[in-house]
Amino acid sequence: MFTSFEDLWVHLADNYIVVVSIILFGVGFTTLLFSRNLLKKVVGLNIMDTGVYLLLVSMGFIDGRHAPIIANGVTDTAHYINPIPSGLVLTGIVVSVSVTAIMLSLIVRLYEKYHSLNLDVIYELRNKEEHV
Amino acid sequence: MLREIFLLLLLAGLIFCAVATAVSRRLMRTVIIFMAYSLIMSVVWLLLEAPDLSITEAAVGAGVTGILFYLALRRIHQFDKDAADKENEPGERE
Amino acid sequence: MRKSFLQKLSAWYKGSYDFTLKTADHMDARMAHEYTGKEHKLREVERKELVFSGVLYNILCVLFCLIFIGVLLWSVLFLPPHGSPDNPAVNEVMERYVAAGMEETGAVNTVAGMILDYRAFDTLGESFVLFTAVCAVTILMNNTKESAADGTPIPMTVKPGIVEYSKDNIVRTVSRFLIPFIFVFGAYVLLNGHLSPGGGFSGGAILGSALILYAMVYGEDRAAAVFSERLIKTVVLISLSFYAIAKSYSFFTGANHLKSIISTGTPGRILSAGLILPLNIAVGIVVCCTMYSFYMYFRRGRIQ
Amino acid sequence: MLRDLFASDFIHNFPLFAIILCLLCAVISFVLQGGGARRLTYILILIGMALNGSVLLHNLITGERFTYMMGHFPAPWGNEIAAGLLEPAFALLFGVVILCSITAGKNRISTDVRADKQHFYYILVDLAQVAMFALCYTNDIFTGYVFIEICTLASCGLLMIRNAGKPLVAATRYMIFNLIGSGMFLMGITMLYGVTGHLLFPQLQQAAASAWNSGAYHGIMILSIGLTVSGLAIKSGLFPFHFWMPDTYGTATPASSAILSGVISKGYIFLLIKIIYRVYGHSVFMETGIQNVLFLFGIAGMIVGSVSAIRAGTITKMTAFSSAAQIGYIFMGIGMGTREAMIAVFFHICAHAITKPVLFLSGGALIDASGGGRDFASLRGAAHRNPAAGLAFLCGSLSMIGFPIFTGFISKLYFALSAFAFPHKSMLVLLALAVSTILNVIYFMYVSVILYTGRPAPGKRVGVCRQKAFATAVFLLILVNVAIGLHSQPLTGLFELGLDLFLQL
Repeated sequence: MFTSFEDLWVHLADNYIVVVSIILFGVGFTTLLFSRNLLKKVVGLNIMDTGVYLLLVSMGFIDGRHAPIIANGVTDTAHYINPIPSGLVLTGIVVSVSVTAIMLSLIVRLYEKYHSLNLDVIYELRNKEEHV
Repeated sequence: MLREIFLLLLLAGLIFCAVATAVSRRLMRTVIIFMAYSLIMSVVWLLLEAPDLSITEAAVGAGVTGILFYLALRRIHQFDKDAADKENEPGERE
Repeated sequence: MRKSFLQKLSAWYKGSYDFTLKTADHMDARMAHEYTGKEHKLREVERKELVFSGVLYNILCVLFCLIFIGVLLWSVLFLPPHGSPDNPAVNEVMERYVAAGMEETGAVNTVAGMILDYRAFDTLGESFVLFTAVCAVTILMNNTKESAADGTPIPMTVKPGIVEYSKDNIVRTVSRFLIPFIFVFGAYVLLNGHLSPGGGFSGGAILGSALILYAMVYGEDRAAAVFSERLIKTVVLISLSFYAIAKSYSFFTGANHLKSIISTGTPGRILSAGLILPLNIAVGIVVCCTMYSFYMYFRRGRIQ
Repeated sequence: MLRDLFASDFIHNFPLFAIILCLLCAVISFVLQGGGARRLTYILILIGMALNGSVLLHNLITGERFTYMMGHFPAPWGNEIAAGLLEPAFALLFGVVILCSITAGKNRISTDVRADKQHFYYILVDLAQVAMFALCYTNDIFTGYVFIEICTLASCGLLMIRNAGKPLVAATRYMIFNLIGSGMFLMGITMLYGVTGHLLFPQLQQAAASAWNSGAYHGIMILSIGLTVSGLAIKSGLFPFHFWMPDTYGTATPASSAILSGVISKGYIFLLIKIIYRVYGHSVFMETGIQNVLFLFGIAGMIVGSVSAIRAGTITKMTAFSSAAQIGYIFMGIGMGTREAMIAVFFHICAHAITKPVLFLSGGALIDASGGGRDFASLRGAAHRNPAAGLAFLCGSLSMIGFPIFTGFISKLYFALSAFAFPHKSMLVLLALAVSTILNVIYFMYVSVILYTGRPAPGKRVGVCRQKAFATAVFLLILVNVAIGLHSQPLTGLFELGLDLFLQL
C-alpha cells in the first residue's frame, strides 16, 4: 500500500491522464445534476461521456507503441497498442451524438411550449396547466 | 518528452474548458467553449495513438454536435423574436 | 362537529367522502363533487413538498456527488498503471487482433477489422442506435403536416429575420470552392476505412457536414429539391437492410462453420478486407443521411 | 417425430433470426404507413414468439444451454449469444406482453399519436423488442451496453410520441436519469475491462475471479460492481431513484406505459441478474456485501413506493408508484441472493410483467370512459360506465395484492418461503412483505371500491363490443395470469432448471 504521502503523489503524477478523465467525469456529472438550465445539462452529459471514454482509451494505451495500423507487414504485437478500447469508444462517440440530438430536440420543443429552459419553471407551468 | 508536455497542456485546456462551460452564464458562450472542448479532445485522441477516434471526434463531436447546439440556440432565440414581434405590433401579424 | 370514524367509513363506502384529498374535517358537509376548493388545497400541499424536496434534493445531491467523485479519485491508486505493457488488458485477445488480424479480416487498420468483423454485432447495434435517434428527432421536430386547430398549416418556423447565409457572398464563394473538396475528402476517409484511420462513422459525418454546408450556402430549398425526404428514407432503408442482411450472412456462416464466399483479398489493396468496404459504405451513407436530416429538422422542421 | 424436430441443432440459429428479423422490420416500417407498420409489427411479434418458443423447447429437450458464435471467431475474440432456459422463457414472456399491450392500446394509440407519425410508434416497438431479445441473449457486456442505449432511446421515443406537452417534460426527466444510469454503467464496464481485459462473460468471470482472489484489485472490483449495479438500478427505478416514474408512466399513452413498466424495466433487471451471476459470480458478489445494500433499498422501495401510491392523487400516478414498489420486491429478492429467493424473483418478474400492463391499459380505458378525468372524484362509478375495463382493473389489482388464484399470490408465497431459508434476516423480510401487502390492499381496494360505488356520472355506457381488441388482449393477459396462478408447478420447475443451467456457465 502507499506508505508515505510522497508515494501517493508520484503514483498520481504517473497516471495523470486517469486523474484528468475522472475530473472530467466529475465536472460533467455535477453540471448534469446541478445546472438548472437544460442546455447546460446536455453539455454536462457530453463532458461526462468524454471523461469515461478518455479513461477507457487510456487503459488501452501502452507507452512507446504506435496506433494499430499494420505498417509494412510488421505484425509483432510489441509494436502496437491495444485496439479494443478505441473500437469501443468509436461506438460510444456515436451513441453520445444520437443522445445529444434527441435531448436537443426535446429542449427545442419544450421551449416552444413553455418558453423556458429552467426545469423548475417548466414543472410549475406544467402543474398550473395540469390543474386549470 | 515533448509529447508529455504537449499532452499535459491539452489536458489542462480540457479541464479549463469543462469548468468554463459549467460556470459561464451566456448559452452561446457555453456552446462555443464546448466546440473548442471537443476540438482539443480530438487532438488528445491523436496523442493517445487512437487516430480513428480523432477523425470521428473531429467530424462528429466538434462538427455535427456543435452545429446541433448552435441550431437549437438559434431556434430558441427565434421563438423569443416571435414573442417580441407579437407584443409590439399584434395588429400587423394576421 | 367532527365526524366519527364510523360516519366517515360509511360515507366513504357510499362513495361520497374522499380521504386522500387531505381536506380539513369540516369539509364533509358538502358532497365531494364540488371540487374547486379541494383543487387549490391539493396544489398547496404539493408546492410545499416541492420546495422541501428541492432543498433536500440539493443537499443530498451535493453529498452524493462529493462522495462519488472522491471514491473514483481514490480508485485511481488501485487502477492498473497507465501505459505499462503488462497490464491485465494486454492479453491473448489483443494479441490475436493485432497479430492475426490482418490475414483473418484482411484489414490493415486493426480497429476497423475489429469493429466490422470480430465484434460486428456491436456495430450493427450501433447503427441502429443512430436509426432510433433519427426516428425520435423526426417524431419531435417534423411539423410538415402539423396544422393549427382551425386547419391552417403552421408557417415554416424559419422567419426571414434569420441571417441568410446564401445572401452573404463571401461565405458563398468560399464554400462554392470548398464543398467539392470536402466531398472528396469524405469519400476518401470512407473508402479507406480498412487501410487508414477513418471508416464508416467518420467518413459519413464528413459527407454529412458537406451536405449541411451545401444546404446552408445554397439555401435549404435548393438542397431540399436535390435531397427529398423520400430519397433519404429509401437510401436509409436500403443501406441499413443491406448492412443487417450482409452481417447476418456472415454470422450464420460463422456460427455453422460454413465456408463463406467472401474472401479477404490481399491486404493493402482497396478492394480487400472482404465485407468491410461495403459495410463501411453502408454505415457511411446512414450516418450522412442522419446528420443531414438532423440539420434540416433543426433548421426548418422538415426535409422538403 | 416432434421430439427430434425440436432437438435438431438448426434451432441454435433462431435467436439470431429473431434479432435480425426485428431489425429488418423496424427498418422496413420506416417507409410504410401507420396501418402497414402495425400489421408488420404483429406478424413480427408472433414470429418472434414462435422462434423463442422453439428455442425454449429445444433446450428443454436437450437439457443444456448452447452458445452461438456471432461471426467466424470463437468466444474471447468474436461476439457471442447464449441461450439456456431462462433467456428464451423471458424473451417469450416479453413478446406476449408487448403483443397484448399494443393490441389493447390500439385505439388510444391512433387518437394520441398524430396521423403522420403512427408508423414511428411501431418502429419504436420493434426496436424495444430487439433490445429486449438482445439483453436476454447477449453473452458480451459491451453488446449489453449498446442495446441498453437502443432500449433507452426507444423507450424515450415511446414516451414523447404522445401529442401533448406533459409527455415532453416527462421524457426529458426520464432521459436525464437514464443517461446518468448508463454513464455509471459504462464507467463500471471500463473499470472491469481495465482490471480483467475481457468482455465476453465466460472469460470475464474467470478473469474477474482471479483478479478478486489476487487481492491487488479488490477496491476496483467492488467499485465496478457498485457502479454497474447502481447504473442498472437507476434505470429500472429502484427506491431512491424512482421519482421519475409517476411522471413517465402517468403521462404516456397506456400502451407505452404498459410496455415501459412491464417489459423494459424487466429487461434491465434481467441483464443485472446475468451480470451478477455470470460475470462477477455469485460468491464474489456475496463477498462484496453490495447485496445487503440492494436488500435494504428493495425493502425501502416496497414501503415508500406503496406509501406514495396511497398519497397519489390520480389513478395513473398510483399505478406508477405501485410499479416502484414491485421493483422494490424484485431487488429485495436479488439482495437475498439465496436460490429460493432467485426463483421468487423470476416469478415476480413474470407476475409483474403480466399484471402491470392490465392495470395501465384498463386505467386508460376507465379514464376515457369518465371524460378524461384522472383523479378519483371523477372516476367514481367508472366501472359501471366501462364494465370490461372495470373488471380488468379489479383482476389486476387482486393479482398485485396477492389474491390466491392470481400469480401475485404465488410470487409472494415464494418470497415468504425463501425468507425462512434466509438465516438471520427472515423476520425483516416477512415484516416488509406483510407491511407492503397491507399498503397494497389499502390503495388498490380503495380504488376498486371507488370504481364500483357511487352514482355513475351521466357518461354513456361503453359496451364490450365497441372495444373488442382491448377486451381480447386484456383478458388474454388475465387468463395467463390465472393459469399460472392456479398451476404454477411447471413454471417453478422451469425456473429451477433454468437457474441450474444459468449457474453452470
